[in-house]
Amino acid sequence: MEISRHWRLKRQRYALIGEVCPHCQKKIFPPRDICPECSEDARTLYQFSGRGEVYSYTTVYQAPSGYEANAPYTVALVKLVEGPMLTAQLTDLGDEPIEVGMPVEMVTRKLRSDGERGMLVYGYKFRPRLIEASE
Amino acid sequence: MEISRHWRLKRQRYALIGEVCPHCQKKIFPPRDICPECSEDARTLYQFSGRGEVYSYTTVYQAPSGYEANAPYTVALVKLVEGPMLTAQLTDLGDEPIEVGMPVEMVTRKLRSDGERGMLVYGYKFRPRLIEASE
Amino acid sequence: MTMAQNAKTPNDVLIIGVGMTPVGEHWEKSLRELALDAITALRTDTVWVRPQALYVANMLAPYLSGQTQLGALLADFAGLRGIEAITIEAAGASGGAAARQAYLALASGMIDIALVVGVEKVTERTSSELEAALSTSSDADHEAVHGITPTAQAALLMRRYMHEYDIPDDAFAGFSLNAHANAVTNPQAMYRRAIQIENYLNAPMVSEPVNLFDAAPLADGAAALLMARTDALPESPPYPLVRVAASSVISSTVALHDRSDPLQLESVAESSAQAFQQAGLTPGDIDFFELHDQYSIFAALSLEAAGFATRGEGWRLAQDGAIAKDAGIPICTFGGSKARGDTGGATGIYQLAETTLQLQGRAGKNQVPGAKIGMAQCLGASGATAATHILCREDGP
Amino acid sequence: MTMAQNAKTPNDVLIIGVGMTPVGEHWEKSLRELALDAITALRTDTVWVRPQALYVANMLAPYLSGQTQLGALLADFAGLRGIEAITIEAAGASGGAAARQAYLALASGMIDIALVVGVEKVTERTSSELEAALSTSSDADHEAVHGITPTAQAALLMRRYMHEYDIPDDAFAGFSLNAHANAVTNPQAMYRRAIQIENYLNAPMVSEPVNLFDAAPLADGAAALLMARTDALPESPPYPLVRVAASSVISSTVALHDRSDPLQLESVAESSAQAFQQAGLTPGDIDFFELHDQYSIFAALSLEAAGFATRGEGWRLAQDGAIAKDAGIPICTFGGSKARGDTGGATGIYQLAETTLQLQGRAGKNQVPGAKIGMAQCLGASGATAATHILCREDGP
Ligand SMILES: [Zn+2]
Ligand SMILES: [Zn+2]
Repeated sequence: MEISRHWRLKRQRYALIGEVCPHCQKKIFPPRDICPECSEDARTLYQFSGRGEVYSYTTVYQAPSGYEANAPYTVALVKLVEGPMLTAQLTDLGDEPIEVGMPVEMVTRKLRSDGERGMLVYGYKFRPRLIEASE
Repeated sequence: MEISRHWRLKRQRYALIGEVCPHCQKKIFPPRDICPECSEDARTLYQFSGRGEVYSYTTVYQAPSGYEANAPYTVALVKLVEGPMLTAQLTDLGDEPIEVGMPVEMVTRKLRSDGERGMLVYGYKFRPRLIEASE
Repeated sequence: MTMAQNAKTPNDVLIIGVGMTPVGEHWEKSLRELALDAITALRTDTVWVRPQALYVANMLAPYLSGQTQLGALLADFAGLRGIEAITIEAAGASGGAAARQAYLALASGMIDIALVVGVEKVTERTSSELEAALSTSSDADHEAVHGITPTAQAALLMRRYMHEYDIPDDAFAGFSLNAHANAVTNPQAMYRRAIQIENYLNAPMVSEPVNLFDAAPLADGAAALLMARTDALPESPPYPLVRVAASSVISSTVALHDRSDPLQLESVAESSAQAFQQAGLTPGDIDFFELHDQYSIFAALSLEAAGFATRGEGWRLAQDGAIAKDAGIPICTFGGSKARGDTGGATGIYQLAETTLQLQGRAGKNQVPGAKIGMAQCLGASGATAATHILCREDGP
Repeated sequence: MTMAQNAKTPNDVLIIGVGMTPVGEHWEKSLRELALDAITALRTDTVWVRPQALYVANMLAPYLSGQTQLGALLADFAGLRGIEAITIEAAGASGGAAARQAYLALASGMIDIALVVGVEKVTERTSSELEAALSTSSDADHEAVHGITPTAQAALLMRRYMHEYDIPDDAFAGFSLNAHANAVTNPQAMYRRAIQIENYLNAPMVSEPVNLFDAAPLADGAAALLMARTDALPESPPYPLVRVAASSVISSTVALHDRSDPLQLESVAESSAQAFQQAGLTPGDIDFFELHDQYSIFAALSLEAAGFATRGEGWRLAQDGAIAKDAGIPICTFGGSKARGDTGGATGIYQLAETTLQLQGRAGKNQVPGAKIGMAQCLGASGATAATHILCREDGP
């Protein structure tokens, strides 16, 4: 049971809200309070677009407790178009093979059921994205 | 799930088998491999009688996970007649008040159910003992 | 005042700044945010120099938060990516043990400036999960498996103490009254209200004979120290220099039942004796003593084992008022674990921060008059570990 | 040989004895018994002197065994009740970090003899519980919550590496072949059989592109070092003296995604550079390198970041045979984590024990000919921490 923990992280997990450093303009995700680039305070909220590409990916067969029911599942490092990278599962994959560089976009899904009382934790996953002409 | 752990401790937990130091004759429980008295090797098995007296006791109301179902329960430091002290629950208490110095004897009971799959862990508890004339 | 006037030897180890978060239920803060708050408070407290090493004191994060490697995590989060960073664990003595590691590193000459952060986040979980986490500091195979908790262990000791010395029922009340009285003026304290003897006598039992006021509330908190060697000080800090005159960590048995005399805290006795020897001092030289009053019984046993009272007489110092902040041997001058709140492995850092404030004359209404020499001591699980430090004001005796 | 002939300076820090248990599934042994076995092996290996301090390296006991305060627990169980004793945690780098603390304590002059024990007990639990325990070394809030495991993280790095450098599918095979070849004659090793390239190529995937032979098996084990300062040596040990010429711990980000270039292990680069500088050496001076090959990709990345290969070329040292024990830069000379077995937080102590045996000329069939200078390096969680030591034979160059 970690209700307050997941509640605290809700904004970033549901809406991909991070920060932008007012000093060096670096976009920051996951949010942290000190800019990793210039070490100044960075608490200005920033809404990420949710679009990015696969930096790398793999499949988890031997899952940790709490995740066994989903195994096997695909995890990835996703590089957001705004710059930062994050760790997330890939979902809605269909039959296409995944590739490094593949465009993806954020969706909200169940991450795990937490603890004995089965609290559900939701958050971001990423799915393949069609590249639009406008990009 | 800690099957091997509880299996390793079975002999001491079920039968109160400890050690006697071959160098200084100290009786040792729980068993350990180096005598705490003289720091020599001490691996000679020794069967404790299971009799002792209450050195101190109290009641646990706010139990750790895995023990909530038993709360409140009484725990004690029990000084065995052979010398060593151990930590155990008191059981079969009836209506008599517990007192420091009260004679007790070992019985085997369920200690806890372990983990999600509900493995049961058995071991020693102590109950009030009538003092026999021969003692 | 300049450094040169104060420095005793070129390689004295100093505490040059402190930072603390309020102790309490910080639902809105994560472990790393609490730690950062303490570091931020520290940075505004003193001249800030980027430390070469970070020593993190923590006991419960692996179990309660599923987080290890706090050294790297907190260094990075605090904008100190790339420094040396590790975690030190010795249960409730983690804070003192981490300060000891910083002290040794500075004394070696290999590290010039060290940051020590104690942090504990306990409100993530249910109370039964928390009890299970706390019980990891006892012997898992021979104590915790029997459903024993730290509170129950304190109760076992307290009942035996009352039995052996045949003392009155309110013998321990003075510890709680003193702690709560001192916490009233401590802005970081969890319980800032005084209690009366009636409150103590009518308090519900949590594990007989330990009542609600004999047990410290466990809560979230973080505290930080900046430590430096005299010869490596970049500039004079804004406050009087505080020197580490002694540093000692000593272990005993983890299981209570493995001690031939559970009412004698051997780790406290040996660690205190070692500290007095290092500093060339005796208990009579100590102006105040930040001891670990997680349970009242430990205050009494610590006073006895450390040499401030004879055996079986520790409780009298509380009843006689000798522990008040203007009396013979003030203890828990900011409220101690009982009223400031107990922060597990971070406790020792709160104690050292408070000791530093006293010696710098910055304790405000909590000031011990004329404090020049203070002692801080934290315990891991019923005294399985004792970490003792003696701090001296540099312009002192 | 006498001490005086060998000692370079009076306060050199030495490793004067080692002890190891076999790595494997020790169903019949508890955590404390494993640690005692390593200490007992150490006591029969060298002149035994009661240490003043015990530094325990451990990562998983709080989570997997419900046991904290290992310092006091193991000191007492080993017959050393009452000494200074703490636990050091930096995930997979715990062992190197604990040796570093012993080094600093000895260098400070406050401690004369230190015992360092690495111990890990992983076979108590199911494999999913073990994966969850291992994942505590990643960022709990931003990595572990997504179901990532250390194996998956290694796979993410390995796939990216293969993508960026466009290397053959068997590029990493040489690391596994070398480790298994070396383990054949190591009595402590878990897998004492050589493998062929066909075994590697046909191995099942555990997390593509990491196959079974790219991943080290996690197992139970304990290892111990006795360390002393030259001026505090009570008598000459029976073997050539081994001096700690450099000791460095450096952190980086815990989360892989927080690194601007995940294929550059910054902690390894900085820790290695610091170690070379302390010892006044360059990579060319190192006779062998006990790196942390928990996954093949880390062997390649470590060789690159430490300066033994240029970027993207680390795998070639394996393919060219340069890592064999009689070649240019021998690595994992006793089998490494891959074939000796990975013991989590104890890994760094196994590495330092093996390095010591090499420098004392006691490596038997695993001997690196003429080894005078060895480097040992362990990593916490994908390089969030790197702990590096350089050891020299005292009668060496
Ligand atoms: Zn910035
Ligand atoms: Zn004996």
